Amino acid sequence: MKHTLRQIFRSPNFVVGFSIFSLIILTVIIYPIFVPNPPLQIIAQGTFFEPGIYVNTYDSFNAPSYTLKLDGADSKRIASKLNDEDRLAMQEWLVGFGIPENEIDIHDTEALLNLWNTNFDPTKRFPGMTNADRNYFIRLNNSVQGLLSTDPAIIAVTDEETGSLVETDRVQQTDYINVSQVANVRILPLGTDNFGRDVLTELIAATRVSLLIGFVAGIVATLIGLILGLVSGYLGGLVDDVIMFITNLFTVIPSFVLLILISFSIGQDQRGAFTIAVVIGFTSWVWTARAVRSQVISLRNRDHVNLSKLSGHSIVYIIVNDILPYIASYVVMAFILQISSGILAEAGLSILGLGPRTTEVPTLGLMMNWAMIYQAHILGKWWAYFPVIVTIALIAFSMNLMNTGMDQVFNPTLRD
Amino acid sequence: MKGYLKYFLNKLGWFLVTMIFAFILNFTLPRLMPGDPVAAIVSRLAQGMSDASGVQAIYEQYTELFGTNKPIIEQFFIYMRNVFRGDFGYSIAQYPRTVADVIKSSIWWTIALQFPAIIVGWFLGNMLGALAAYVRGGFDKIIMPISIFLSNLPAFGMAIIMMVVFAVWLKWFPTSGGYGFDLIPNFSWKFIWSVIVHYQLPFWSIVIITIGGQAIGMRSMSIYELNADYVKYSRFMGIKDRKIIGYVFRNAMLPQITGLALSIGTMVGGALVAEIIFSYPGLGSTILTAVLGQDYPLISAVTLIITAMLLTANFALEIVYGFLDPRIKATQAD
Amino acid sequence: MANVMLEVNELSTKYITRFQEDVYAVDKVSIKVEEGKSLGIAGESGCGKSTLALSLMGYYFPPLHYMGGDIIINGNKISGLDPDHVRKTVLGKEIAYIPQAAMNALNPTRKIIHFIEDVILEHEMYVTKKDIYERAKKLFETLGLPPEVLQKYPVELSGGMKQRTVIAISVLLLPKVLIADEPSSALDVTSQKMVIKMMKHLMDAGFISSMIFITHELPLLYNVVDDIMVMYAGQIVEKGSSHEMVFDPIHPYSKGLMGSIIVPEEGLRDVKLTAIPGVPPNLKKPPSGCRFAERCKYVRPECRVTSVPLREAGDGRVYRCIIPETELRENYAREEQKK
Amino acid sequence: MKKILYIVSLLVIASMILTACASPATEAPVEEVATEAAPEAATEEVAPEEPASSEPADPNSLPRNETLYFNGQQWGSVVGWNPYSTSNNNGMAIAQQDNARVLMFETPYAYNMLDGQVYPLLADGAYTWNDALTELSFGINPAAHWSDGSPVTAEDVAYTWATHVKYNTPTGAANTAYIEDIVASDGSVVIKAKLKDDGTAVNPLVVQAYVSSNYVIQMAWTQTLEERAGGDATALLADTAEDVVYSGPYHKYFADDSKVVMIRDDNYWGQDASMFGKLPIPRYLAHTIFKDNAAGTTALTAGEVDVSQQFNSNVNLLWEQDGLPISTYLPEAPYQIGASLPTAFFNLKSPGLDQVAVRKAIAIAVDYPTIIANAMTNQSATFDQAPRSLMNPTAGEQALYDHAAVADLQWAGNDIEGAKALLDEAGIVDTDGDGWREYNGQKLSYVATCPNGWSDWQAAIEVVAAAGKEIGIDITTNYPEWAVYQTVVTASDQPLPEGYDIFMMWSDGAGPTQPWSRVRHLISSEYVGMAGNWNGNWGGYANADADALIAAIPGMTDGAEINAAYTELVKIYLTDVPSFTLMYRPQSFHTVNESVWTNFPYDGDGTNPPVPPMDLMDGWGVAGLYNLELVNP
Amino acid sequence: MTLEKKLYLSAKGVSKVFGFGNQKTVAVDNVDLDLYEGEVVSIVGESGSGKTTLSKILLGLINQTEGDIYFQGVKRDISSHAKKREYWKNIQAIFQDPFSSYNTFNKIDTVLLDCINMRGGKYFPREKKIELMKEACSFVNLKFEELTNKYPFELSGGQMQRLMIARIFLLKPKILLADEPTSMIDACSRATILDELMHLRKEIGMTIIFITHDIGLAYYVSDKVCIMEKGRFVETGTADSVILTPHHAYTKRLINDVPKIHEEWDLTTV
Repeated sequence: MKHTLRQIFRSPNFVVGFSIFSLIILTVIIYPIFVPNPPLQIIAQGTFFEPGIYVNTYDSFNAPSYTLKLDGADSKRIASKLNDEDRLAMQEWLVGFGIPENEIDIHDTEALLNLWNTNFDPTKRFPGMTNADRNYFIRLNNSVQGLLSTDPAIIAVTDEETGSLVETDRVQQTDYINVSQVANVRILPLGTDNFGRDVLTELIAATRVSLLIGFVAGIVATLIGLILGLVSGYLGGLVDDVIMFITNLFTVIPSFVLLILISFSIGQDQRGAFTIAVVIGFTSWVWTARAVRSQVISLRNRDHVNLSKLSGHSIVYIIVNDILPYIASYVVMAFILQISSGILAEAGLSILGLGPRTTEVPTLGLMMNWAMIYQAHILGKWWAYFPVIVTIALIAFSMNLMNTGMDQVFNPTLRD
Repeated sequence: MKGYLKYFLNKLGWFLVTMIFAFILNFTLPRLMPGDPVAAIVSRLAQGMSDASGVQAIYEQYTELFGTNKPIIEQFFIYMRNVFRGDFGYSIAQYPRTVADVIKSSIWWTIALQFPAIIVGWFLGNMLGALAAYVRGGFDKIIMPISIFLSNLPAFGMAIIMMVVFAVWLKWFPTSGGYGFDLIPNFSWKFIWSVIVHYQLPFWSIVIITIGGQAIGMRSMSIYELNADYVKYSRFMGIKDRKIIGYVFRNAMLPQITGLALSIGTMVGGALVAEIIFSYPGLGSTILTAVLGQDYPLISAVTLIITAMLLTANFALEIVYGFLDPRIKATQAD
Repeated sequence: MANVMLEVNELSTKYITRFQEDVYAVDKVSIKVEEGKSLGIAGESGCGKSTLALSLMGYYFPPLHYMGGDIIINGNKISGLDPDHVRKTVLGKEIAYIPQAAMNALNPTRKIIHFIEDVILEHEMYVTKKDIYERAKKLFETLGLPPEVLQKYPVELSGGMKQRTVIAISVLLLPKVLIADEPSSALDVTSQKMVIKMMKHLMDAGFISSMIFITHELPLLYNVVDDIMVMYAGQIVEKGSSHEMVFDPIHPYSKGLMGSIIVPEEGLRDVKLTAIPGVPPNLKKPPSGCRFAERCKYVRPECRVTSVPLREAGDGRVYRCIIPETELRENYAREEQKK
Repeated sequence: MKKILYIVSLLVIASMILTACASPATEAPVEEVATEAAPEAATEEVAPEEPASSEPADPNSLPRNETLYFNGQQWGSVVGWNPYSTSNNNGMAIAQQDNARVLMFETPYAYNMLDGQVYPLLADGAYTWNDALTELSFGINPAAHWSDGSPVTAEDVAYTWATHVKYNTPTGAANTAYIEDIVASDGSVVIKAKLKDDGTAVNPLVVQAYVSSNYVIQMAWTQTLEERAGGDATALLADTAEDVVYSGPYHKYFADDSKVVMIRDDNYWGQDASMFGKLPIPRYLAHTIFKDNAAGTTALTAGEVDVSQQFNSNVNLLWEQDGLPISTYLPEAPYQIGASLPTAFFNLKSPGLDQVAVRKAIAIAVDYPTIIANAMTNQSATFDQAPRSLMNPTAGEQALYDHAAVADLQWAGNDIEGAKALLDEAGIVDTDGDGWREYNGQKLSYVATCPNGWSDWQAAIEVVAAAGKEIGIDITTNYPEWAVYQTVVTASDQPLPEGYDIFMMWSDGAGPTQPWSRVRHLISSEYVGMAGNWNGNWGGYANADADALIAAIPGMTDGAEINAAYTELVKIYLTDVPSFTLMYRPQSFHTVNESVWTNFPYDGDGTNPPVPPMDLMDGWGVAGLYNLELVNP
Repeated sequence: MTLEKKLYLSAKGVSKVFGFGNQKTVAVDNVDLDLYEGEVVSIVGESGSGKTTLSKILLGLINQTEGDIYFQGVKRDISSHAKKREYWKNIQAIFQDPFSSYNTFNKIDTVLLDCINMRGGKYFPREKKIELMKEACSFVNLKFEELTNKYPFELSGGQMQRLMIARIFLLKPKILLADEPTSMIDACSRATILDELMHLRKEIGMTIIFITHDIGLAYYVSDKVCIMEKGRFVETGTADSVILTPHHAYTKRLINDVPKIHEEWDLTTV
């Protein structure tokens, strides 16, 4: 046993796969300890907030302010509001308004804004100008107002008695705060999703659930397959015929179709994550059963089994001691594959809207499904779907690598 | 030939038995779902009717039409009889369209997309696996893990990534549909070209995920075959490596045909999902529509047709396999 | 003295395992086979006899690696040549091989005739398929094989037939040297006999000039070859004519080997079979002294330290032992008396 | 009543229920007839029906600058072109709603949701009521003619009605309670309202809505159809009517699984000076059929769709972030004109929910801004912008009640403390210390439901559940499949089963009978106990005062009186909280891509009457088609 | 001389048919066999002759299709696990392939302990068990100390097969069925195995059924030889009579086709 394990861990494929998988498992276990946020809590009002560090604006006003004189701060500020494209668009509008093009220097911000402020008229339309263009110029106009002002921003509160505004503070353009001194900062490494949930927290919870689904599906499939394979292979005869008949049926009926049919007939309100896992397991035991059976058949007539019989051992003892250890490697390999295919199956079902019901737990498939419904891929909100795809792929990939590694160890012909 | 005939009959028998079983499953499973589909149609039709007896009358008319008032066994036989006539009844969600009509308009897209994609993917995967087995070294250590990784991308993930990259960012290919949005089907070059362009993304997204799995299998098979005695003997008879590789690939590929037959079911599952992402007008989209619309006659029929297609493909592959591999004939002739 | 067909000088080869360990399977083996002669190689499993067979071909592919030594066929050195050159000009034409498991030696999905075409086209240009067919048919007929076999797949042939087909293909290009590695070990006795008969016929009819026959079945070897060479742990331990080797072995290992022969002949039941206890050494780290020392009844302390050279015993007979021939024979006689 | 149907499809569409064919047929078709009526294979080549004077150069491609592309109206292939049937799944040509599609078939009047007025289409000038409000009459525009060239006559209008009644079509069934008869007299159409015992009309509002929501169908063609159907109602309704005679500016050009294309009829009567004075600008109207919203949005961003009637999530990003020439009717949130009120109903039979305090506490604790921001991606007016009432956010309806009078009753949500106080005050407190409140010793524990896959509703329901937890009421969620859900919810003769304590359904959008009809559907007790209740008030609320007011409003003519009545109804609604609106949804999503066409209607575009954002095909929205311009002519 | 001995095991008309329909194969065809106390009987046949099937039937590992087996004159009853267990106290086997005779996951001690348990030593003290095991090992010239706690793959084939004999030594069955016990062993070790087997036979007075394809080996070890072809016994008799004066054509061929060293191997007769 130790020997085999050592051999397995000498296979680079297995080691890489195992490392990735362990990393995933560790993340799933450790992350919630440090970030105990409920994964389904809606924290954002609005959808698909970009990944980043969110600093509470109100708190930042009250945080100690520092003056930093940094070069280029002004130009950065201006550039963030008025980029080259906007400048060209302004030029275009101004030319359309009748100002000669050579009089407009789009790099001279001050002159450009002066020209713009004196001439811009939102009601004006030129031939070929669409409503979208019009809206754009109005937004642009709003955004550049006061852009060149160097005055501080004034913070004022309403006086409760008089109802008038009382100035409490001024924020200079050179004021900075230290993020660590702001009371409320939330890091959203992967932003938020369409429900306004923290994607990373949700992803990790979903990975956990998906892994569990995979495990349950794998256990169900492996158990069914193992038992049927053992019984069929060991007992032979009529039992074997009947079991093989069923197995052959399940082999040729596409499991995905079966999965759709069963999931569909269960109905959404019955479809918990566990149920889905069991259904997936129920539709994917065939390979295990076949592999186990053929192994058992070849083992059944092996001399050590005969010897064990001659030593007076019972069937159960023989199966447990003389057959199971031999097929254990196959079963473990099949189990690993079942887990990864279970996770993939859940994801596929969820995309079809046949996944587990959403309310209690996130799953990778459901995250994917919702990201698609809210069109994250079209809107360029990669963080809502890409990490999910990568996670699914990594899980499946690591498992397959482990499997390939084990295969090389257990299948001597595959060794070089 | 006797051996082959026996093989053929054996497979044919299996094919038929499985069809019957699949048919029963297809009939039964969707009907286990809670909710009365006829009520769903009728209650929509009955809006605006103020008297309950009118609704009841409509309801009875429709149960008669859908046959849901009969015992399930009788329904089964009626369904079976109708299916043999090519009549799958009415779609619930698209009533009064018939299921046959709904399927007829989508099935060819799926067949034209998936079978070539799966075969090309299978072929490329086998080439890759064989190369990996033969070349080994860097190729085996880099290309193989990459292809395994790609094949482990979920089908929809692959489709989405391809769509985002090639259609949304690079705008090399259209994002959805089976042909140009500004065209009407006809036999002009423009239309055919449009179909071809629209075909690419769904096609390759299926191909790429198919490759990896096949490559892994082929690699193992090839290594196994490369160690076979006939390789050593052929080498000592002075046959050049290229030719021996040819032997090996052919022999390694033969079991892969069975592998293809057996995994085609799973592949189609993934491929259907890819169709959905690209809004390709095939059965994948039809299934999605049917599932969301709780359209069980349609679900029954689509799954039945997919099963039938896959079983037929499976059957055909087995037959081809038996034909290609002399070992089959020999074992059956005993 | 007859023409030397195959001469091998101090040939050494090794296996490299997937864990990059070297296994020194053939250690400085020298062989000389004259035209019209056959040499048998005997030994326990794992003694390196099959590896020697592979090594003699002069064409190496992983995991087998050439380390040193010469192979000379009919005066032409083939070792150290460009492998592709060896493949085209030597394999099949100068030296041919019959594999151990002939059952699987033919590509299961290729008809016999197609394989024959492949083989011939590899070595000869400008031949038509029709010619090849005619040639193969003739050869098969000569060798007593039905020509229908040509149109069959290997799976359609019985074990014995398959083996004979392989032999026929091997001599297709009339090689000078044929190396047969246990060609009959998986067959039943009758098929085995047919195979042997065919091989004898090959020699007699001049299809091949000389043969190396490898088997662990001593009675068979005795009946087939002129000379027998006993290998142990990658080395030659003794060589002599087959009669001498069977009835008068010198080396203690050969002695033990010959003492274990069982044949259904009268008097067999009264024979006391000899046994050699222990197992052969690990060839990853071969012992520096006599490799048989651990199992030898007559072992002396110096056996374990000094490497033992082959000794001449006259008439081409060689053996590898510190103890002189005469002393060994005395020991044997003493034991005989004890019984 | 029919508005519901419209909203069904609306919600269905936006919720990715791709088979938005929530459209009633009449009586059950008989099998063989239905088979005969099976639509042709979609892949079949369909030649242009009517060889128009100028054939397009390439009949197989649609010139981009002559074609206006749509999405979101049609999900799945078109089944037929029969204006009598509404089960044709033909979103472009046949959608007999309050705002009927008038591209192919036309109504006498076109409704404009922006100002709530109707404008003559086939009719000649405004309709008139007689003094007793029992008879409505209007003339037919003498210029109006059918596609076969024959004039549209009052007889056609009368015969259409007669056919609806004769075959008991959904239209017939829905209106016979209110319309006695429609007759042609002297070239004019006279609609006789059904009268109550006291001689007044049962409901003048419904009568007057008829003229803007029901097509006029040619009598001659109807007779052909009747002949073909052999007098069988099912056959009549299941007929695909490829030969139908129409009066509108467009007709079928091509239809398959991927698209529906309509071509302009260059002989359209509407180019007469008395109507539009010209033909609509695009020669083709093409609707691409997408499988889901995502595909539709992708096409919109790619410029393959000009007018998008679907939920494009975060639509503002398309121009703000991607800089695409895409715009909505309003430049800022809520981008669309809200018209319907997706509503959570309380099952008044659930223990505890019979208490106003519990209902109201839940309703005021819900975080509506989050629902609007996340579920609707801000494409809904907030409850600050349009305070909670029974009205939709259009100016017309908002003017119908006294805002100040009900201001105290309204809530903007997120009022956790207020909700807790309300419950504490009512004595509904946590007595056993498990963190949940009890009523009559029983833990307040509810299931909130909506159909599975209706994404925005599901998101909203999640927020409702979260609110419950904040105030000590255990609300869990459950999403049954639509087939199950609708069966349960619409069976009002059965008590709602466990698991339907709080459930979402729709309310009416905009239309000529609104807001009266919406109010009725939300709170009128007439639906309680009705089998197959597709109308409203699914929670089983009953209030005699409200019933009386609802009955009285259609007969009211005085504005102040109507205003007072509505104010009173809003008061009752906000006090009793039988249901609460979670968001506003537009009647139609109206998002346009101006890369080819421009001059689509937008807020403040200066059109008079204003063209509503109804995708250029609904009611008065069709007027927008005459204003379009090419960006690059 | 055999007549005085006790009839241990006899098979009457035993047949075994595998499969059904056209897949039917008759592996053992109406075989009669009598086995007396203390004798060594060889069953000789080429591969596919049914000898292994017959041995399994005799062992009770598979059931015969027809015919009866009598053990010590009584019809064998192995219908229950307990009865089988009882039967197997009397008949044991050594198999062809020592490498597959061991459960590679168990230490080799298990094999010997199983025997002690079967002979009622389950509750023996540990020392007693070890003593028994030591005794058995030394019987086959193995050192228990060198073997204990080892796994099968750490042993050589010869060692494994000898341990199998030690196992029989512990079990002391009345009949031993040796199924080609030396065919996988190198010639040098073969003699050791055979010696130990014969030694054991003397030691515990055991009857041996020797299954082999090697007619020379059969001749060497056995008193009686049964030649088996295609499921049937074609010739049965004492070793000398069958091997030296064969009557049946098959036996003749078999003997004729085996290479010999003292006689000319006649290649012309093929």
